[in-house]
Amino acid sequence: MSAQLAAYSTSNGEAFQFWVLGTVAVIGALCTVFMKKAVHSALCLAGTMIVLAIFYLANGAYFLGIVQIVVYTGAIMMLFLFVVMLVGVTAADSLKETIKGQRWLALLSGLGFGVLLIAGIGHASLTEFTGLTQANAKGNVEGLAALIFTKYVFAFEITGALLITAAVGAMVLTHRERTEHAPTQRELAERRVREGKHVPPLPAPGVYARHNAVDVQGLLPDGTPSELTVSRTLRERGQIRDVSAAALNDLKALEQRAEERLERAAIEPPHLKRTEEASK
Amino acid sequence: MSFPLLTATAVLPAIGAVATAAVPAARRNAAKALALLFSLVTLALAIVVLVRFDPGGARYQLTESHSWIAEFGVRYELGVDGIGVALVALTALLIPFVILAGWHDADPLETGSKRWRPTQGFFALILAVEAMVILSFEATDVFLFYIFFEAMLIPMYFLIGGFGDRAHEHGEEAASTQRSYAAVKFLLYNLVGGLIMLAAVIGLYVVAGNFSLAEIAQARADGTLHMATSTERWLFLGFFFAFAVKAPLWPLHTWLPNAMGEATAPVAVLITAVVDKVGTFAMLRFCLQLFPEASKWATPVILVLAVISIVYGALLAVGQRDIKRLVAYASISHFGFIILGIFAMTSQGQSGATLYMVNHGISTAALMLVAGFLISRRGSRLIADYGGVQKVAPVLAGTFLIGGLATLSLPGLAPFVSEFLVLVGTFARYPAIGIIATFGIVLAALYTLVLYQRTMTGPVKPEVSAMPDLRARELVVVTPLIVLLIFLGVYPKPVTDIVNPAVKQTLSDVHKKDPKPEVEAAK
Amino acid sequence: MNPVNYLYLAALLFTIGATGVLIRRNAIVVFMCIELMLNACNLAFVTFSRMHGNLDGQIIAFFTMVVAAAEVVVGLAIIVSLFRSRHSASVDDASLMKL
Amino acid sequence: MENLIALLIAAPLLGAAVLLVGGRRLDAVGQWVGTLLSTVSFVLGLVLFGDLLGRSAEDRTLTQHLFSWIPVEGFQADVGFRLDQLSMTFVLLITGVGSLIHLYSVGYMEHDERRRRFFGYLNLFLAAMLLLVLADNYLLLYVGWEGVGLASYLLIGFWQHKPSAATAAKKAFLVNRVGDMGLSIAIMLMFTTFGTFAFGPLLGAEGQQGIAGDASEGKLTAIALMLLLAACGKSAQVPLQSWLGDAMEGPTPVSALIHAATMVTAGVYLIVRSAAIFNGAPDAQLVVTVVGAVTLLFGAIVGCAKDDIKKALAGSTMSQIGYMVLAAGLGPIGYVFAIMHLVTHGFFKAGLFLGAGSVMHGMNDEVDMRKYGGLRKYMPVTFVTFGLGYLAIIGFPGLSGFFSKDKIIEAAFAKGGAEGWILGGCALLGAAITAYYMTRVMLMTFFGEERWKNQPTRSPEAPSAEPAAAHHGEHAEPHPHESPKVMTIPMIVLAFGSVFAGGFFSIGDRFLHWLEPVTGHSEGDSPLSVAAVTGATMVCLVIGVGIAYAQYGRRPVPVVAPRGSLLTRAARRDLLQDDFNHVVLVRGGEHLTRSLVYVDHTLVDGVVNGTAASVGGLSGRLRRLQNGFARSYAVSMFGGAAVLVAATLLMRAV
Repeated sequence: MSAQLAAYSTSNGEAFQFWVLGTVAVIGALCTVFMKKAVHSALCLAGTMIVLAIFYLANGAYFLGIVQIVVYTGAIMMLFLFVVMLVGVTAADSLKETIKGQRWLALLSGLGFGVLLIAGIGHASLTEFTGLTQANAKGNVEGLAALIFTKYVFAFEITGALLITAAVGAMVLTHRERTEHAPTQRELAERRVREGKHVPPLPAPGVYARHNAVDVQGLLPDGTPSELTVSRTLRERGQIRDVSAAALNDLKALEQRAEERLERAAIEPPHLKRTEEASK
Repeated sequence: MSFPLLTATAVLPAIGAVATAAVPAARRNAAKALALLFSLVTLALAIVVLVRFDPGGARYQLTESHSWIAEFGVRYELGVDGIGVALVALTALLIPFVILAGWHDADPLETGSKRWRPTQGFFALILAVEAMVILSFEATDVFLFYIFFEAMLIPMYFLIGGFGDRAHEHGEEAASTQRSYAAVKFLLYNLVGGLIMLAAVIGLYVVAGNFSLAEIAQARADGTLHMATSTERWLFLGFFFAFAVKAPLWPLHTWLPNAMGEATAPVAVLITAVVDKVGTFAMLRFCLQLFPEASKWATPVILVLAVISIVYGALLAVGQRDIKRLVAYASISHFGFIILGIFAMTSQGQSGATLYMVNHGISTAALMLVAGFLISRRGSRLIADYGGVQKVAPVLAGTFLIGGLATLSLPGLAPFVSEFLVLVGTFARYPAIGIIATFGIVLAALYTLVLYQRTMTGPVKPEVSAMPDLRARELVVVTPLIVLLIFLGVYPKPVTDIVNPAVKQTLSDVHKKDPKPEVEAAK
Repeated sequence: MNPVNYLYLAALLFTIGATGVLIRRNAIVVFMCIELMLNACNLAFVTFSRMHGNLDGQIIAFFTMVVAAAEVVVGLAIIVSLFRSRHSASVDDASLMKL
Repeated sequence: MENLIALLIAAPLLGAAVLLVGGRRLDAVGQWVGTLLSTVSFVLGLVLFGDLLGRSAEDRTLTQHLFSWIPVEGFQADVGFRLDQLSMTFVLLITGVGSLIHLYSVGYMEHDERRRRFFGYLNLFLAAMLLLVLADNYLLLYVGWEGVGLASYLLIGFWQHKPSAATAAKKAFLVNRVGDMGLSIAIMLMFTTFGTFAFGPLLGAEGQQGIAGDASEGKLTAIALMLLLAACGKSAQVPLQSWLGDAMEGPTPVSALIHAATMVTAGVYLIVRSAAIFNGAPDAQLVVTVVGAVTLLFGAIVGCAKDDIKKALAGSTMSQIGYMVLAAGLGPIGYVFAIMHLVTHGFFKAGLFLGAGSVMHGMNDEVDMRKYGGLRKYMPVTFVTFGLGYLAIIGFPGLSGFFSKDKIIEAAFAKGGAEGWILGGCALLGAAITAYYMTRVMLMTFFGEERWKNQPTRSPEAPSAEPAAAHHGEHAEPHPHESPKVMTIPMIVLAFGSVFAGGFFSIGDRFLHWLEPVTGHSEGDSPLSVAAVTGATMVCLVIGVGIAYAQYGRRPVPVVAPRGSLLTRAARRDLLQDDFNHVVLVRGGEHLTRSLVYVDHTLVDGVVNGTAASVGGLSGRLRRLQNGFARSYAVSMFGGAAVLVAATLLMRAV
């Protein structure tokens, strides 16, 4: 009994480390899933990976631990972040489910799967436990190298080929040959004239200079916001802030104060009602 | 290693198919001529096979054997026994007539209709069918047989669906929809059968460990290969189902009338006279040899089904309004006879059945092709649209009558011999069934004569008044068939001499003896 | 402590990742979840290699990483081009598999 | 000498082949080729006959084995011929009468453009008939049997443009086919019982006894009854007689050849030939006699009512054949007389038919006797020959019929016991009725006032079928005339036959001695003396003639048939037998086939299509699951993985 325990037990330090970092890892994973913004997810994932790297080290996989940090956390996650920046925060970020019952099914199957998996592990009789002490005797990296370049050499080569292919593939996928040179300002202006609409440049965003952000639409004289005033990208991402309502309320408040001061009944400008309705 | 004669008989039409298909679209007649040439050369080869075949000799002759898929013991094994060689000859014999009769069936439609009909394809497909059928008659390796048994569906499908009969009471469109329906039905029925058979084939391999018919049959005979009763029965049913669909046996027959009705007459002949024979042939060769006990176990049911087919088919033939469907149902009735003969398990019955396959091939070909000529003249398949043809086209009517008389197996014409043998063979062991089956001959007379009377006799209908008589090409098609019918009716000995030994073998496989007569003749 | 716990952790992470794949619509996040699953597997591998006292497990984990890297490269490229073509990174938008 | 036998058949067969394949270039000479070849066959027959006479009574059996036809294990059918006294008799009758009828047809069919084919068919018929009587085994006989059926089909339906003719032909073939079924079953029974169906071993030959007797009586009875069924089909015996009347649609020579002289006698031949089998099955014999007696009366009654001269003669044919079958059923007592009556009947019935044809020929193909009358002075030869035939058939003393029919009646009584009395009574009654209706025919046709005067014999809506009418003025008042020589000569010859044959045969029992070796013969013990029977017959004869004269000779015959008694009306409709067939068989059959077609389409086919449809519908519903969202697919995938894990765990657990 005790022998068996010995066979299983590891140092308490590791135990402590496991329970703390393990919690962190799980939280990180959960955040990855449930964070609204992709950037946050990416960061949480990075955190989890670092924790995992530590676990690798703890498990005597020194090489992997380092690789994990360098490659994953360092390279892959950054790649992710780049793409996130490239794509930007999209409408897809919202956690609102669109497919009926998808979420419940997902959670259900996820839960069931997890339970089953854990049950399976518990059920499995994993009695043997031989540390890596003599496997890592000549050093972990050497051991790996010895294996990679003898036993797994072909797999190694193939993965190398795979990587190259992947790189080329990525290039092919993303690269776009520019057939004509980028239109100069002059050409753009001429085209505008030729098309005839919006001969003047598009109206600038922001109203009354209250907002200096580019994602705020300008208001038309009747108070309705104009799409044209924000850049196309933002429009497509649906990241436009509609301030027309706020602006109108400010206006109302202003007039309120004005009439309080002048003690005379406010003459409802006819257009206001409409705009209020519009702003509702 | 002698010259692979059997392979040649199959490869030649295959090459012909490719060559025909390769002919440029413009050179239509060249393609036709090429196809005809190839089919004729194949016929010549088949005759050589027939001559080389020694009835008294070994069971399987002209054998060839090469390893094919060594892992599963699949071998490329060919060989013919008396039954096989007869049917190979029949196939090789009929194809030239089919091609000749279908000479214009695949010509482009009149300018006006959009559809273009690939003539080359038509003839290439026919040759392809010939190749596969011949191979399935020659294959002595179960797996090999299965492959061709299934593969022949593909060209048949296109022949039915792609080149079907354009004559339809509700016009072109209805015809095309009917056609595709028929083609799909044909394909589905036979595929289902085929799949079930595939399962049985695999099962057989699991049990026997190889696919060689000869070896397995041998092992079964001398008891070295023992099968559990249930296993044998299941395997038997698997095989039999496929063959019963192909044959077709009631109640699996409904694809045949559609297919034969919608296909052009030559293709219909191809279906009923050539392709379907593979089914009955396979019953005789595979079911009985591989699973003798199960065959005996299933015999009563099969006989009943066969008798139902006979009577049922004949009755439905009487009720048809459509010439080709009528012939189709008649064929169903005849296949009932064939199956009856096979499973009566008497030498008369089985020789008769084999003979029946040959004769039915010829007689149906004669009747159906003439019917096709008739239909092509009037552009309608409805019996009601004809009348008094005999007066305008006596030769056509005469040949039609002879074909019909052959169908009702008039003595003196080939089918009589086989039909009577089947009946006697059945009667010897199952008198009741034999007698019921005998009603078939009355019904046969009924539907044939009704058909003849409604189409050929009576006052001349105005639509047919200008109908031309048989043309030279058509005569060339019909005359040999009729001559053959008469010859085999008067002197069937050559065929029976070839067939009998094989039948004897088969009977010994199933351990059956002919019943002895009560009173021994004072010889 | 019993190192089997590592396996439990791995299982947990894997499940979370899988669920994430199913729940999130943003292709990039989905991708991250996949990475998470891969990492969970790696953890399991590493733990196994420790248990059995040989390095094969680590080797496999190593290869997994490489493959994952390759996959990420291609996957992200796909996402980018997808975004370019339809101005969205939602996996649901690519629902052309419908009949 | 044996080798000539094959030639007997070959000659007409050759003729048929040549004429049918030959094409138009033979149109001119066709009829003569046909006639010549049948005559050749007749001459050969005579030669062989002479040869037989030259031999002793025992070895008067010639056999010729051509080749093995269908050899399969125990089943050995050969093409071989057997010529003994019985076959010889038939050969002479067939070829002789046949040739005469060929000759007659040359004149009768003169104006038919399809004459060549007609003679081809006639030759085919002769060939088949000869094959039937010469075959040395039942299977080959079956070939001839069906061949005769085919030929009769072609001949009856010769005027195919007439729907009635086509229908009649079909009917004849079908009814015969039913009989053939009996024959084929009989052959099967023989094969299973004896292992052979050749005459030699079965019925005995060259003195040694056949094995037919060795089988159990039950088997023999079965075989015999099946043979009887066959005989009923061919010989138009009740219940398969219905085709004979309609068969009169054919040209008159055909009626003469097929329905009087030869074909219908095939049944009798079959029974007599199978004597060895019938002798072993008394029950079957009884059935045979009953069938014969019934038909005898049936035909006679029908014959009384018909106004169509050919139909009337057809009725008489039936009843005469009835006599023969009756005789054949009596066993050794009657075989010889059956054949004898058959031969004499061949003569006078052929003569009568040809006479009738000649009358029609002269009367614009009018067949209704009520529109004849007083023709004796217009066509004397026809009158005389017909009259002689008439006297012969009613059994006028001294003429053929007298001898042959009386012998049968005696034999019937000689059967002994109650059966004997009943059968004999029937035979006598039949004799009386025969006398009645034949006299009726005679009177209506040749005597009385000329009812055909000043009235068109053809209504426009029933245009003439007979080509002869084409050149005679259509719908015009007929002007009767004697037929050309080529037609009258055969009639005269036949008349001679019908006068003297009987006497020639009976004096010194020539015929008996001639046939005895084949059929065997035994004198029954008749309760009545020969004289008594003859006397009774005479009385019946006189009564019959008397009544007929009273009805048709004294009083004028109404041109339009009176409504008549119930029996008469029934008899006009062949005693409702056709109606029965129509209602039960035809209608029933139609309904059966229709419903079966429906069943096949809805049930058998419906099941299949139904499954297909249901599968389609199911897949249509399942299709909804495919919403195209990768994630939902992923869910299912993940769930599947979960299930797999669960499964493995369970597997491990148990």
